[in-house]
Amino acid sequence: MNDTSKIIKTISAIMFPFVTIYGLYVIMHGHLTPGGGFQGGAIVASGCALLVVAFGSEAIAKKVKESDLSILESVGALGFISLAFIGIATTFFYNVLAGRSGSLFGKIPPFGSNPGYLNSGGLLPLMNFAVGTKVIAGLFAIVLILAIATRKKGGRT
Amino acid sequence: MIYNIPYIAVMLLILVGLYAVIAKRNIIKIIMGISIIESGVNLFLVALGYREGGLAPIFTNLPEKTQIPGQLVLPVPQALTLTSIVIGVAVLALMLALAVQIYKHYKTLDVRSVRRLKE
Amino acid sequence: MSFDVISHSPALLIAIPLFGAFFTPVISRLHAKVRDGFVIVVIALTEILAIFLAQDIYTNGIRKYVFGASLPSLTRPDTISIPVRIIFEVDGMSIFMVLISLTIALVAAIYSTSFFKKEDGLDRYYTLLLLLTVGMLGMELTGDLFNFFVFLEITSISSTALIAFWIDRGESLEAALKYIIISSLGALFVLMAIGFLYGQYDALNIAALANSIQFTFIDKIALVLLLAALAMKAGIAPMHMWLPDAYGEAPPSVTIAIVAATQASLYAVLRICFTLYGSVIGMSTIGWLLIGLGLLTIFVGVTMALIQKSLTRTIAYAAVGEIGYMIIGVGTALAASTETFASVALKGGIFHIFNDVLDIGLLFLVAGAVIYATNERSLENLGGLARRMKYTTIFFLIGLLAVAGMPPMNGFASKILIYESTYQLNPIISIIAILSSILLLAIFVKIFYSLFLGPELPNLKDVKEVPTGMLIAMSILAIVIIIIGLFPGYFMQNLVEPAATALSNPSNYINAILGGA
Amino acid sequence: MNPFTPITTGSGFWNPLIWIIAFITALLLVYAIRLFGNKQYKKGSSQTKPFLSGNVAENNEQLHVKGVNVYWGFTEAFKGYYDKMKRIHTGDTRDYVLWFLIVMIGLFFIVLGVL
Repeated sequence: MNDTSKIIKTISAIMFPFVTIYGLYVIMHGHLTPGGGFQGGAIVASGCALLVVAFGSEAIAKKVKESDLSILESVGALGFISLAFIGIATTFFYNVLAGRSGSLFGKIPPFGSNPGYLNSGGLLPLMNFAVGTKVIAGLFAIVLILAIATRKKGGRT
Repeated sequence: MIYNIPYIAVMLLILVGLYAVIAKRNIIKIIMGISIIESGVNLFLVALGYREGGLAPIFTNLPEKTQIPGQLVLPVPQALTLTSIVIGVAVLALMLALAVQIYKHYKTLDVRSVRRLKE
Repeated sequence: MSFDVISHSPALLIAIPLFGAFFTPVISRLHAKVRDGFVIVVIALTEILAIFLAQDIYTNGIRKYVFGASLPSLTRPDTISIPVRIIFEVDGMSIFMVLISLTIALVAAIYSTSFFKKEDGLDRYYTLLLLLTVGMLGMELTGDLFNFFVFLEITSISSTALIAFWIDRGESLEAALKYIIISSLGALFVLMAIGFLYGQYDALNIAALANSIQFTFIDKIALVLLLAALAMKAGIAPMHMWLPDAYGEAPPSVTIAIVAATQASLYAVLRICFTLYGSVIGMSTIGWLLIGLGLLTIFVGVTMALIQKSLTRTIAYAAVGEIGYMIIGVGTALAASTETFASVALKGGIFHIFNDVLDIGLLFLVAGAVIYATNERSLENLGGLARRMKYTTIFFLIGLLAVAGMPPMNGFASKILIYESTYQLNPIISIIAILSSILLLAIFVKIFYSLFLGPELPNLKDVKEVPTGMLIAMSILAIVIIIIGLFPGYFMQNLVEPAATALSNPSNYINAILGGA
Repeated sequence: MNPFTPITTGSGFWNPLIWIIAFITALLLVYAIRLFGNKQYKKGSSQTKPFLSGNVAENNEQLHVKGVNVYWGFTEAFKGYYDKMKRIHTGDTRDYVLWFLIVMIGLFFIVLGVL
């Protein structure tokens, strides 16, 4: 079934949380630094791909159902569109939260070089999270499905 | 001259990719060719966005005494490239999934055999 | 703050189907019937919105919508001289194409509800169908070149997945792979052309580009890249070969949606020739080029349709031929830009887009009904179906007469405009076009004879008429065909003429964005 | 607005209603001519049987000309053209790409050379 060595499995299991945390960091700082929902999501999904390689697609497919991933993907996309709909009273995609100090992500950052304020950007960080959810679920589903589809009978992944 | 090197690389990448698409028989290699063309186009967009002495508009890490916004570049080509990469990932995944399924039905990845539809 | 639906409707036209697309997997957990109804309601709602927007545009002129700005019509902030945000710009031509796409999407959704009974994975099917609709609408509504590229790719990705819907047929997968390879290649060249234009003029907005275009060497390269890639996506010979594969192997409900998507690519060709490069002199060469390609397309499509053995592939080749008629109409308008018959040719070409989608769509739906009832698509094994499927036979007859351009169907109304205007440019063009039309009639008479007439075949004894949902979908198209055929002048004045005027006056399009906030 | 507006084509016009009236008139005319037809024609007699070179028609299914063979003569007459077209339509993905590139290069020559 699955003949990767114990070393690979252990190292992958240790690495996975770090990869995930780094990906989430990239998603979270999307409005301040290069990166964002897609890039961070791709990092997290590559961590998931690491697990698929180390433990075999069958073992992963037992834990994670592909239909759940597609629901998660839909939730991400719906979140993104709903966030865009919030500003419809002004225009579609209008950033209602930005520039309102006191509201969530509402801080107006000072113009010029600054250390970066996570609490700014209005709807953008939320949209980054929605996109990140969609990308994690989507890319993980792609990796998982391709791994299952290309599996030889009786061989490893 | 030195600023033209990226564009020469773009030309070369696109030609290599087109060669792979036209001359190779394996479907996977054709898909790789399209990926190479896509990298060429992305490199073209990024090279377009280069301005000498320009800085990326990331406020958290600017050097002291930067003129704002005079020294910063408008990151539109970079945004275009990112969007194009995202689309490229989706297209690549779709093509590879189709290749897997085609192998199941035709028992081959040779593009000369995958032509039941002709005339 | 009052909420004005019409002023927001360009965005809502995209947002509602997109929301519906991602809500479909969630709602299909309830029941399959609920999901089907939901999809139809979403598309119908969008269509109603589009009709209201159309009325507004015909009375008040071009509508623009700036995403994320503090006002929908704020195209330029005070300090910046070029439009930087994504802008949707809707004029007569755009809304004309939007109405076509939405009508076809609605028919496809109604048809799908009863066409698929045994298959699973239908919640994804409906998601992709709605995404395909979003892609088409985006291509037609957007006023931004890069945004156009994004919607082009959305259209090709979703239609690829839909072509491969019958995943247990190797041919479907093959057609889908060919389609995605050729269309992603074309889209990459479109992106390259966008890069050229952006590098020259620092703008992505079509109006801003059209305002400052100089027609330098690089602009010519960009024009060639855009024209070649979009003509390929529109299925112009000799780059038509993906089209019969894709049309022939996709489920017929998908095929009609892809027919509409092909017309969206054709719309992009028009937009580039008339608006983006509209102020450039010397476009008559492009016009003659289009006429040549169009004649080749007509000839290849119609003659190749004659020797096909599969029902869907024959109709697909006929669709290739029909595309040629629009191209020669548009090419004549470009080649004879100052003559009086140029506007007649343009009107004929634009009118034929609508008629072609309806006619070819109806024929594909009938082909789908035959496949549904007999599970057979080869012309060799079919015959005598008129005894069992009388409504389907009538619909096929209507579609046949319309697609061959027989009076009094709608196809004749647009084809006569093309014939008469091309005759004034060069008689040979219209002679080839008329002869090909006659050959097209011969082909469909052949299909009609072999499919519906003749004795009952032993393997088709237990064929039944198709379910009501499919009949409703076909009858919608048939009724629209007959109404347009009987009152062509009415549709001409109210739908086609605003579209033709919008195309032939690029300065209106430019001024709407650049002339004041 | 009058829904019966004809389309003007520059050198003429097209009004389907006039066409329908003409069509119905022609139908009536044909029917009138038909009434003057041969009175000796009888239904059910051997006059109405299909004539097949003196053979007796037995198996209806085999007599049906299949759709593939309807225009056999036409395709046979243009055999040279159709053989060439069949050779061009290879169904090979790479040839599709090649045609795309050929058209693009041709457009390059025309547009850069002429304009």
